[in-house]
Amino acid sequence: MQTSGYRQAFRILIIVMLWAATPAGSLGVEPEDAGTGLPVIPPMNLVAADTPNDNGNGITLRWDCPPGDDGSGAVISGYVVLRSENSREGYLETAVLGPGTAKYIDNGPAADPVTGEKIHFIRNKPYYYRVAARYASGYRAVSGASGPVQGRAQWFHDGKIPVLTATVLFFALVILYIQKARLQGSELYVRPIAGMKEIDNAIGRATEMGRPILYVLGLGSPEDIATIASYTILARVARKTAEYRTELIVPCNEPIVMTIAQETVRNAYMEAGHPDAYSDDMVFFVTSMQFAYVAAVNGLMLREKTATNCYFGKFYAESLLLSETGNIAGSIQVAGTDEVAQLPFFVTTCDYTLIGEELYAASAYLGRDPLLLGALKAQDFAKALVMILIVAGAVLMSFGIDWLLEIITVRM
Amino acid sequence: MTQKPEDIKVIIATDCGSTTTKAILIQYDEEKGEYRQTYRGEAPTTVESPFEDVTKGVLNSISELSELSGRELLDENNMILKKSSPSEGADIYISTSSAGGGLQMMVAGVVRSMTAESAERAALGAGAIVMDVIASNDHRLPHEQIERIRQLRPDMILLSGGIDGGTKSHVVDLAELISAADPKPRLGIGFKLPVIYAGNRDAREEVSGTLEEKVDLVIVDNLRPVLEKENLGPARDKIHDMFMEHVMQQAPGYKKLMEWTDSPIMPTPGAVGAIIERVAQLYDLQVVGVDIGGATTDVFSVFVDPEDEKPVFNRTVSANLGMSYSISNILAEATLPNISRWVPFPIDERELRNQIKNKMIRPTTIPQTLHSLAVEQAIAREALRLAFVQHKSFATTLKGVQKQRTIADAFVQTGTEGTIVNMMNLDLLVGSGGVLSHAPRRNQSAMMMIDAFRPEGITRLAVDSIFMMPHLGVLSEVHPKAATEVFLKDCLVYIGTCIAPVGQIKESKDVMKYSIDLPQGRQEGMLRQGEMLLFPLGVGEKASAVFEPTGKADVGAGKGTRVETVVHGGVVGLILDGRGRPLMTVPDDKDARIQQMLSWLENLKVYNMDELKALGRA
Amino acid sequence: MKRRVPMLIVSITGFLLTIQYFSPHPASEMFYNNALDWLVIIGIFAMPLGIYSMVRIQFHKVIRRSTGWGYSVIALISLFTMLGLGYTDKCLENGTFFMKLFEYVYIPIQATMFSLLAFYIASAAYRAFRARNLLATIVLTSAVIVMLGRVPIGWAIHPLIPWLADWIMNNPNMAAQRAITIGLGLGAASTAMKIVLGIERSYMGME
Amino acid sequence: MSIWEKLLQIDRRIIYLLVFLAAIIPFLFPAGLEVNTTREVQSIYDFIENLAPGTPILLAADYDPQTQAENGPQAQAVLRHMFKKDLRVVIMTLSQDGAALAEMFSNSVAREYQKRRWEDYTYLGYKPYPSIIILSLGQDFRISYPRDYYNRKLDDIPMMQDIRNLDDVAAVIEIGGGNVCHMWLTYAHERYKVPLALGVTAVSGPQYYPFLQSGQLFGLLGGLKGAAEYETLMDGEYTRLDLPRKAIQGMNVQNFVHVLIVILTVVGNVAFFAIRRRERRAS
Repeated sequence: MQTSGYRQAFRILIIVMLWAATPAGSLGVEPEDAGTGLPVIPPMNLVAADTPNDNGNGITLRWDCPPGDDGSGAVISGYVVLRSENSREGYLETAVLGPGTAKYIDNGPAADPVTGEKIHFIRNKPYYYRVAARYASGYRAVSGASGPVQGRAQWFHDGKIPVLTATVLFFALVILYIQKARLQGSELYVRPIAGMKEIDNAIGRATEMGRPILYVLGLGSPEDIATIASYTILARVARKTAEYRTELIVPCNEPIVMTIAQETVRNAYMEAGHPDAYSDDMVFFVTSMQFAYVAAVNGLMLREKTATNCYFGKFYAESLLLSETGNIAGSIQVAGTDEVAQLPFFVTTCDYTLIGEELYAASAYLGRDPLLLGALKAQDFAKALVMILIVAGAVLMSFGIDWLLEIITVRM
Repeated sequence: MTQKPEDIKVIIATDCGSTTTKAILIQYDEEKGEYRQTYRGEAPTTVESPFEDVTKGVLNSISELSELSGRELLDENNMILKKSSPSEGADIYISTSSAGGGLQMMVAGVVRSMTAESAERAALGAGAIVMDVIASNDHRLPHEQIERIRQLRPDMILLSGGIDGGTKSHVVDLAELISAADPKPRLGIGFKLPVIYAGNRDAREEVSGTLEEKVDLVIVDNLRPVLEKENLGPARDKIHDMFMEHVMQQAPGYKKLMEWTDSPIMPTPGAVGAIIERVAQLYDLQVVGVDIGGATTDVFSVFVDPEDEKPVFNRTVSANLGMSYSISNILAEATLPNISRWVPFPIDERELRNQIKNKMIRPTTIPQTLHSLAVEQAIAREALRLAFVQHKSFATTLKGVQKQRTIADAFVQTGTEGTIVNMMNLDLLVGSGGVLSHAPRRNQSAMMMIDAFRPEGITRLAVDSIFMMPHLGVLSEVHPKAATEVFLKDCLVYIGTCIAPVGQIKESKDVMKYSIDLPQGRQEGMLRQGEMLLFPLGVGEKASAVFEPTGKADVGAGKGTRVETVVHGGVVGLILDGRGRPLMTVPDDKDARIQQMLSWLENLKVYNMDELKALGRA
Repeated sequence: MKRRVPMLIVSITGFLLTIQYFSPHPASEMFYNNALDWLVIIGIFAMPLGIYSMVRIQFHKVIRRSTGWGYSVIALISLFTMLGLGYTDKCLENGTFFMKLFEYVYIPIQATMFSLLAFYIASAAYRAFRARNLLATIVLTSAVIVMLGRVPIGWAIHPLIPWLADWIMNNPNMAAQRAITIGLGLGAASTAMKIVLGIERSYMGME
Repeated sequence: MSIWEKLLQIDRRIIYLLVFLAAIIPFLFPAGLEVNTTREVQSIYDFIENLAPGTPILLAADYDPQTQAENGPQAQAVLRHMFKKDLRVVIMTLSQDGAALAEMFSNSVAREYQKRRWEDYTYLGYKPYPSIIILSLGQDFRISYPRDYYNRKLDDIPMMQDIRNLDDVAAVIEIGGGNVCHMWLTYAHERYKVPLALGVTAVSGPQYYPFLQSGQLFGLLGGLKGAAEYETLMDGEYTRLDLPRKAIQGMNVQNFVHVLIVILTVVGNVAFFAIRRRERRAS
């Protein structure tokens, strides 16, 4: 914000100098403003150009404010943007702007002064522009025309090059590490996650106790990464409950999540060789209301006396309400979420908690599939890169060198 | 038992092993007011043909005792003279047995890592060999499990599963499996197989309904009443009873032997476990005992469970780690480089293989040359190490236990998989079995035990001199005082104390400053990484010592924390092991390795160094 | 085949949507808007599925008289009452029975459930806030400072407390949050990539 | 069992009772402590304070009944400030259950200031699928909201004439919690560069500090404290209108409960260390 203020001031200074250096009369006859005694000057150096990186619905106008414009509206009360399909005539107002404005992106309708009809901006149509400065004294000074210029759509947004670079780089990393993992087999080291290991024991516990297992997929929508990770863990849990012949209860908060969870559990029971043990009653929809859901699940816990509760996915305020109830009921609880704010609650009430990314890593951890392990390694490598960038950026910026920032800044 | 413990003055105990029957005599020393083991006799076991009567061997061994002690122990009918007088007879006679392959069991539980594992622990603790563990989740189909039960023909089955009030269906399913298999005992055709049910109380009715007809079902308290607690005692006792009633009844001569004994006959490993557990309990020690045999290696331990801070006894049998019948398997499991790292001279693979095969073909041979002794002891180190690794993975905290978390756990969360074996807490390490008990020098036993078990901090080392732990185990059931006194005074030969700082320190950097007040004067100095030192301190002698580990090292009080203590001597003395824990890696280069090995062996006076160096040059 | 086709659809859509992000062109915009429309439509179609599942489960419970079947009856009655009332045209206007139920039943129940948190937090804090080790002590101390700093009493005790609380929120907390966010972002990107590449298939109920 | 052990194994219901008392007592004896203001709240206040009369601004009241206790006072305080400054306020919600709440509070605050619907403020109502709605707002309000909550066409609403999309509002003040805050950040602020400030629950507050520091948010109201700070800043206004300062009253309750939790924590730790010390001495 500040820099643009300086820039503005600087620009005005230059204009004032230019104006002062210009021999009188060379700009033609200008009426003098009665109030200030300054000449009434129109906006200068109007340039109309296609707005870059847009869908073609926009033309960017830039001009230099006349020297009288100090942004307060005392001398110049504002500007009017005029658009026409013809360089000489038919200019219609498309925008009224406040004082101190030197840039406008035109994509709106212009009002026909006669009919009042709105004439919309049309992509790829050549337009001419003029900008009029409105003086407080009532004078209106119109700039010269700029154009013709067309609003064109771009196929590629060049401000997003850093994002593209990062994406391609990350993609390459993933592919590279997957290849590497394929060669090494599943020997890649993954830090053991106690919570993941303990899921089997928790299921065993439920089996020995002859009580059901509760699996909560959280409040996330089906496309949340946490929910996706949760499906993987659910598959594993379901396979084990099929194997151990233990009851599994999966109350859902979202209909689509429920459908996917049903499919997951059904497949898991099939893979475990007990398709007969699966029923649609295991995975069911409760409600999408947060606290009504809590009430229902807490009721389940207390009535069915679940021995083991698993919470994996997105959780909000309900995390503690669920896990504390489970804690009171004496169940073993394993949780994992990427909602950082809920982690303290889970840590203190659950036996095991997967923290943030650990949840995402769960599928790689459980499957030990080289493909998934490779992706995990790529992620670690990318994280190292980010760390290097952060340190480098901090050092460079401390010395006032900002090219790194320039390179990685995304201009929307 | 009708006798009061204080009336017992003379005790005869025998252990009927598969090859020899060993008898010992324990007498009360009125002057010193303590029990001591006095004489020992040995005779071949006579279970198999031509004798087919175990009592013959027992009597032979006792008559040897009689001859040695000059005390009349047998009457004219060759019966043990009960009721002692100052010159003849004994007050009680007790025995253990491992003849006829010991007690072979099969156990079953619901979840492999929970009730099935507890059942396994109970059976092993009772001294059984566990042939197989059946669990609801062992990835076998029912018909495979049934087939397995039929095929193995165990002496006994221990069925558990479900906590009290827990699952019934799984347990009943297991009972049905056993029922469907309709197993017959290994010995004694026509008898019903004993099955002990130690599972969910609520499922008793269903289980007996399913099994009563086909097997001899006995019901005891649940061995896992809640997941947080194991209650192995009742099941273990019942296994001993059933061992007596069923298995022993069938073996030749045992009926007679059982009439003689004043206390139930115990399976040998069960008895060893009993004495170790008793001693640990009585003296508040954490103990590891190992018995390395020809075919198997048994490891016993008592460690405090970090979860509930109670001592827990564990026994494992490594069925394929033995110094004769299964010596080839040691090579296979340990791999050649791991064995050869302990050999202090160059040896090629063929030579090593030949020696191993020879030992397998002629199991009773004893090394005749220093060369073969060193090789055998290298193999023993690996056998012991592997057995201990297995033991550690079995001796774990209970699984499936609810944890109470605090914010401190946000940073580290440990699973319940953890072993309870914490070497830093170990007080006493006891070795037994030929290769350890009968090593030409005790220094060799010490070195083997340190290399294999890697004790941490301050640990006393001992060996069982004449293998009387089984006898004392049975005795401990009758007369705990006598048993523990004899155990500490006569059974154990103290080798000394090992002081090993934990930590990884760079080569030849300072590890620990020591100052030991030996009877012959104070010894002070600095232990360096990779160095082993020996200070003589005799049996029964004590020395006060101060150990000051450097920043990264720990001798039990924490990193860099000074320890002031009293150390006990032994036939070897005090051993300062500066090789770090985990044990420093052995150089890849052969010469460097041998050089390093030689320096340790020389300092610890393990072998005759001139002879050994000659071997290296040859 | 049954699995190939959906996976192919996912891969292609995912890939196209990635490209779409980099293109401001109207064609790309149209594609994006279409995709969004699909999302809405699918979401709406899933709702009856959910309601069907819920009604079926509750209905079964009532029929089988399983534990707490009375609650199921109440759940079903509530569902159909609100559904019926909601069907009337003016349901959203103030003063209608629907709005009264919303205002005087639904809102208080929801607010009550949320306020249970205070009770649970207190008991969890009492049980779990233990200064067992250095890190836990740091956490504990910061928690106490922030708790006091966020209420007027902290200011009353000493102005330094709210200042410290703010400092904790703005510095250590912020740094940690940012680190986790970066990790989560990469995790999300890699999961998305795995989905597009067809490595991650759990969302289809497969492993 | 020693007194410390008993203390540690106290029935949770006793703790619940203590919390209950701590919540009730302040109502009987209001303490009236001063509320200090923080930078992140002050900046929202300053932003609104410096807007010219008639400037359009968007208030997204995306909260549910359950968080009304925290978010409600925030939304009310901010809306009062907006009305006081005679801004043109567009109100909307992306929370299903929040639709009725938003309507109730906007109308009641408008009455305090004698503001007229459709001229001084417009309530757009609820639409599902927040990310899609936010994206469409960047293009044109009329895509998602052709009509307002009262079914009036946006084109016919006087104050909406020159408010086309997010470019035309001075800022978005989002009051809510959870995911939707992130959506406003990603889609509204990042994509359309509209200045954004949040009012969130105390629990989720810490998550948004990074965005504050990076300048992606120009202000943040955290929980009831945030609302109380705002009420403090607006103090004259509440006195003038003779309105209860609900958040500040609530802070009193929070005062007691926070202190109770601190005491509980301290007691728990003292007991824990007392037991540990005794055990160490015993062993």
